[in-house]
Amino acid sequence: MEQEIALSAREQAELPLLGRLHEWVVTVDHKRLGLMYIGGGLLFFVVAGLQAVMMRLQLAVPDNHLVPPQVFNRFLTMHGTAMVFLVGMPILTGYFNYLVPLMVGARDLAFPRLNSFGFWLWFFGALLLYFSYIGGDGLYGAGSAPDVGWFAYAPLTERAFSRGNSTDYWILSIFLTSVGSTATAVNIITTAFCMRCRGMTLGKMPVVVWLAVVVAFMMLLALPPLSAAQVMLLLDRFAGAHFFDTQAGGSALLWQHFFWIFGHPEVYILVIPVFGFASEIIPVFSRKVIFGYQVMVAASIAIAFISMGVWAHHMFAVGMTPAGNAFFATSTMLVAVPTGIKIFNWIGTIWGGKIRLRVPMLFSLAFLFQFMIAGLTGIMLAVAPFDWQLTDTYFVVAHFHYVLIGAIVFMIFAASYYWFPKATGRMLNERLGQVHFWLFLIGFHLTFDPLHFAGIHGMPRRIYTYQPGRGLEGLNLIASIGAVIQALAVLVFVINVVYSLAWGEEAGPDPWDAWTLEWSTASPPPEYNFAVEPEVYSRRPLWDLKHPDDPDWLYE
Amino acid sequence: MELPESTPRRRARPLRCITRCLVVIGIVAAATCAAASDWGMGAANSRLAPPDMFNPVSTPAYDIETLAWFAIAVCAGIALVVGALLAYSIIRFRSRAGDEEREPPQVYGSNPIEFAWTVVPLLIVFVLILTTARTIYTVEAAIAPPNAIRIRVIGHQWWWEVRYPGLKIVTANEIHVPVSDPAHPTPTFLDLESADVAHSFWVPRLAGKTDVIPNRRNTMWIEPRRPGVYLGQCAEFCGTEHALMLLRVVVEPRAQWDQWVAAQQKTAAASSDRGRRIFESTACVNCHTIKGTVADGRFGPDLTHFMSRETIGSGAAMNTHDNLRIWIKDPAVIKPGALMPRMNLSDADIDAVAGYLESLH
Amino acid sequence: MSEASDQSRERVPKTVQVPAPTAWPMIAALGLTMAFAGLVTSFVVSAVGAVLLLAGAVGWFGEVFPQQHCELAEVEPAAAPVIAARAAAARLAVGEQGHRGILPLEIYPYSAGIKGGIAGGFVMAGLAVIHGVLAHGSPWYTINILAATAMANLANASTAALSAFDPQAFMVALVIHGIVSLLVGLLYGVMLPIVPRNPIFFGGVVAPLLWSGILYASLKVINPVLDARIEWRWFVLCQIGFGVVAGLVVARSERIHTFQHLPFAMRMGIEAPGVMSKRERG
Amino acid sequence: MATAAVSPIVPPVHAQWNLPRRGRAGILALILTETAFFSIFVAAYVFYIGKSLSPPYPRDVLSPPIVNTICLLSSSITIVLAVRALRAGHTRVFGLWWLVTFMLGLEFLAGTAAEWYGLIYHDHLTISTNLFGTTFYSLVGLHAMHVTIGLIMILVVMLLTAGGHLSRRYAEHTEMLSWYWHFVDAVWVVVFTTVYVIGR
Repeated sequence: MEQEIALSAREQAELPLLGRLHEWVVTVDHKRLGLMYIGGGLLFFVVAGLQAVMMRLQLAVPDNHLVPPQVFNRFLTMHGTAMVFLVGMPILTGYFNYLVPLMVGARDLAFPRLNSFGFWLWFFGALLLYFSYIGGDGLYGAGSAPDVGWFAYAPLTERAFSRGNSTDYWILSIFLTSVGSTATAVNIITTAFCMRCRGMTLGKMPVVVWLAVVVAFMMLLALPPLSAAQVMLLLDRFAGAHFFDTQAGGSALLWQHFFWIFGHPEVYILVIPVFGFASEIIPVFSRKVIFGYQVMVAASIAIAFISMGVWAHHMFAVGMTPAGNAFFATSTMLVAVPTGIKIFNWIGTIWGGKIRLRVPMLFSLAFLFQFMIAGLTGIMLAVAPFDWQLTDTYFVVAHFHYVLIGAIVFMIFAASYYWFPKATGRMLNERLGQVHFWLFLIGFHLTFDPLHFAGIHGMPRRIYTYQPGRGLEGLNLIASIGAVIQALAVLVFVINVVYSLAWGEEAGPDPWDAWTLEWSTASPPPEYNFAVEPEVYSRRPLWDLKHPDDPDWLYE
Repeated sequence: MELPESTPRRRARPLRCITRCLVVIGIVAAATCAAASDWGMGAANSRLAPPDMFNPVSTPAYDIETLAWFAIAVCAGIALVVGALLAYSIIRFRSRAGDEEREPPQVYGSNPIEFAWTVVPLLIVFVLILTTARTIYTVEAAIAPPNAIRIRVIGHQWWWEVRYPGLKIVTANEIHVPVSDPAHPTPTFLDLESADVAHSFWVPRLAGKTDVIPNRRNTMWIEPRRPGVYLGQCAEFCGTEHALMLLRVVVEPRAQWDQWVAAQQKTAAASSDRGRRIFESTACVNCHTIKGTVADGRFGPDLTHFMSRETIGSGAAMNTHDNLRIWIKDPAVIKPGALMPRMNLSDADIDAVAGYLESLH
Repeated sequence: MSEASDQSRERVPKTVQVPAPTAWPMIAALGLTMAFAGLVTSFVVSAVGAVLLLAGAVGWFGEVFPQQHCELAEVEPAAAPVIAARAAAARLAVGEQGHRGILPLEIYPYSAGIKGGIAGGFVMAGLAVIHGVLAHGSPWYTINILAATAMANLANASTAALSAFDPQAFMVALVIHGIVSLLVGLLYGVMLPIVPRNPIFFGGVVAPLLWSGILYASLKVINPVLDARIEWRWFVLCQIGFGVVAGLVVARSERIHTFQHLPFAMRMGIEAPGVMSKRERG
Repeated sequence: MATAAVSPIVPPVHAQWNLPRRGRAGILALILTETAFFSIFVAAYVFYIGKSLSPPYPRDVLSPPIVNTICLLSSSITIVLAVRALRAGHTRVFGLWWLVTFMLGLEFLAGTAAEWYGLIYHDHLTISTNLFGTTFYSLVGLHAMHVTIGLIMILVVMLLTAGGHLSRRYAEHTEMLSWYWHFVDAVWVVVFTTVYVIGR
């Protein structure tokens, strides 16, 4: 690295609005890009969340005419696609962007410009997806947004059944965001392996960084199958190829295999990062070191490995051979073992601690309960014959929302309350946070607990209406009320963020009395992160500094 | 939309907000309910038991239910133990006054206990795997006895074509099968095919679901032990009207089923009234078949014995005169997005066609 | 405060190099998106996108070649020093000096659990086969019944069929018995030291009875064939046979130190820079 | 002897601290993800072998492109020689070997173009003819696209060399480019085996 121009950019605060905007657009700083990822993700979280609320309102009563079927199908597709690719992935990669260099004591990611490229590719791809609402030839007055479901099963996506460009928007925008995510993954791996500060061996990396590496590897291996399948589908639709064209001998199942080879690891790409957050937040608020660091990391790697070999458990009903079904049932149930280890180790961390019940910890504890339930309903779904009944019903919907909201969104909120002071220098308001937590908890359970039973009572997923007299009315009404309460809770969160940005309590560099490197620098951290490259001797460098008489490195 | 987001002014007070939401939801629900009609299906469904997988009447569904309860019991046991442990440790180790000065002991881990909580789940999972594998084979590898009933079910966008190859019967959306006496089992084996996109055949009280995939033939079997009408529907997203691709299985005593078979094998009454002429001279014949007439289309349901079915539009509406008229006039009123086009017939013609269809017993 | 960080405070520079901001990656991304979006809109969009992509790529290349484009950021006054909110840390009283809470200090080696599992497994299998011979005159009877846990085609088999040798059933039973024996043996190996008194009584009687009780409640689902034909006295006897033998083997093996207070890398025998502590021991 | 709470304990000094180079880790990660991408296309090709509903079939129209293969594989050797020369500081030798690499790659592309021309105009096989056409053109085309990208990058380096901008300190960068080129060659070995050996 050699300098060319010495240009100080300390006068940002005085810059006019346009100038400040320009600063953000041209930035290559990992912290700003991370915040842009998170902010963008939250924006789409609100949009896709409102689409979910609309769907719940439509399903509140049987035979409802609030949302026509065509519009409903677009909602369900856009909600699913956006929540995975425009909300989950960017928010979590945003956190990694922000945290990984700070936690390994580096000044930036390994490839800052590639990072900027990845972000903008994601951002423009995301815009392209929602542009479909106004861009295409509008049928039924609702644009031509994709309406084939987020896993877009062939041959519904072929030209013969999906005319116009709606499916093309889905392919192109998701392809672009995947390329962006791949760029981020390359960056994270390189940073973690090549930019660690002195003394930080692989065995001393914070759990978050370890899991970021695991997730990055999963992205490198799991996103290409989706991209490749999308290229094939694009060739089918534009060049007349026959990959998934059943009329020319193509296979509908091949798409399902390719999609789920991506799709199942994707779930873990979304959930492993929040394991990392939990492994950071729970120790700090229990005032104890993480229980069984090596086992935690090893279990995550095991989950990542096994998750690559379980994809066909989404396909138990497609008529696989008994041997195939038995194999995928087995591999799926094996995931429960490392997952169980993680939950037990978190309990081991809490055990004997002194738990401070601040908002991040509240969300983390709710996460523990909900993730356990989600894991157990997951085992039920892995029991292939049971899955023949449960798959494609609201039981599955409830199960994966327990993972996606009960675990991931709860932990994203926990992480937001935890790292907000680091990123902004101000604390989020504790009382609003409590209101947010309890509202969200109540709303979440009102929505998704009854939906398990709706599935058992024969309610398939992705239906825009249902007939009265089938025992579904009460369950759906409760679920819809819960959805509105969740929306309200998110509103409280947004208010909290806006309020705290302006009037929040000053945080100082280390408000939680925590132990990883990011808390040793100012809040918000300066552009260069650390004036002097730090040097560490244990997994908890700040513990060593705080307790010089009893440092960690004696024991690790 | 009247979403409640815009209301809170000062601070979000949970209780007031919740009540406001309830009011808004109530208004929306009431408004939409008033406009909605269920085409008589609500009353018809209420007479039947809901399609509940834990209320099985057929052999594979029984097998699945047994295993399901086992899985639920195991999971509930784990949930209780782990949940109690978690709750206990949260309460027991919460921070108390005076705790602020000292850090608790730092425990790094314990190999034996971590080992133990690896092995115990492994054992549980192993037992579950064994029972799962056995049930998979019991259900999936069953061999059809020679006296089994054979049915071909073909999924279409958004209805079911049903063919009895041995009996030369073609019908739609309502499958008739004989009840199976455990002493002399007469199971029904279904070959599942698709004419367009992927669907999934699911009647929860009879068996688990099996996907209906184009360019592929899947099989499944049922062995109903009790007569009755069992509700099902398409379970794989298949386009606009996926929600209204409903299905009924009518399980009858053997004698009654034999009568039904005999009636279905006849050709339609050869009436030559005005309705039939209109039917035969419009595009109807391109998609529908009525045996004994020029109509031999395959895109839509076979109408030869139209009046033997309880519902129209694949279970979207009861087969009543009023509903039938509305359907012929514009199917989209009942089933928006249905592939049957609006025929633009005059009211008199609609009456005549409805009358003709109602003569097809 | 450590010596190293004392030194570093003196080394605080006035400025730090950071990568210079640039819009080229953004322009390249916009170009790529537009190039794709042209497929669903108009050829013109693709053309503009391709031009932007090219411009972005060239501009980006200029940022890193021949040298990376950097700028200098002024170092702000140092942030507040790191201080602990809680000065003292409680310690566990047990263990050797400086030990900080990795329990227990002594365990049976894992190999003891494996050995116990194997020994117990043989005894249990022997008892079961004896039962088969005594009750039905065939050593294969109990083996086939165990295999019926996973094999659907044995569900309605007659006693004669169950008494005959079936290679597939034999393999299945072997796998089931082997895996369960090893896992339970391993569990004994780690759990028995935790049991307060008389590990043999716990491992040989309490645990098998507990296990039999659970099976009694769930056997109809786990193995209906066994459930229909079970003789509980023999069944419990087999379980206790396993428990006593496995427990004895485990309890007779020597306890070893866990060495968990040593660094992980040292325990693994890996040399890694920065891991080895210079702490003198003794 | 570590008696706690008495005296501050001096942490060990880190003797040396060597981490892998960024470029290497980055290019390896890129190769990993590209491998996953290609393996899906190969899987689709293998899945559809013998499933075409109509002619032409591979055994009738395909012949192994031996010359092409030799050219591409030998370009892997020449690029190694080039990088080695640059490491030693022989910029001219580097330029020569680099040019040879480029020409060999170009020959491969030309050969593929000729093969496709024959298939399209002589055998009337296009991407929409049957499943063989679909999978053949997409797999081989995907590889050819990667060759093209590699050639463009090689060309850029060649132009920089011609302009005299390249020196020893960029040996690392050219080596990274050579790793990518090796990867493209390795993929060709797999594609060749799948398409011309197994699939014929």
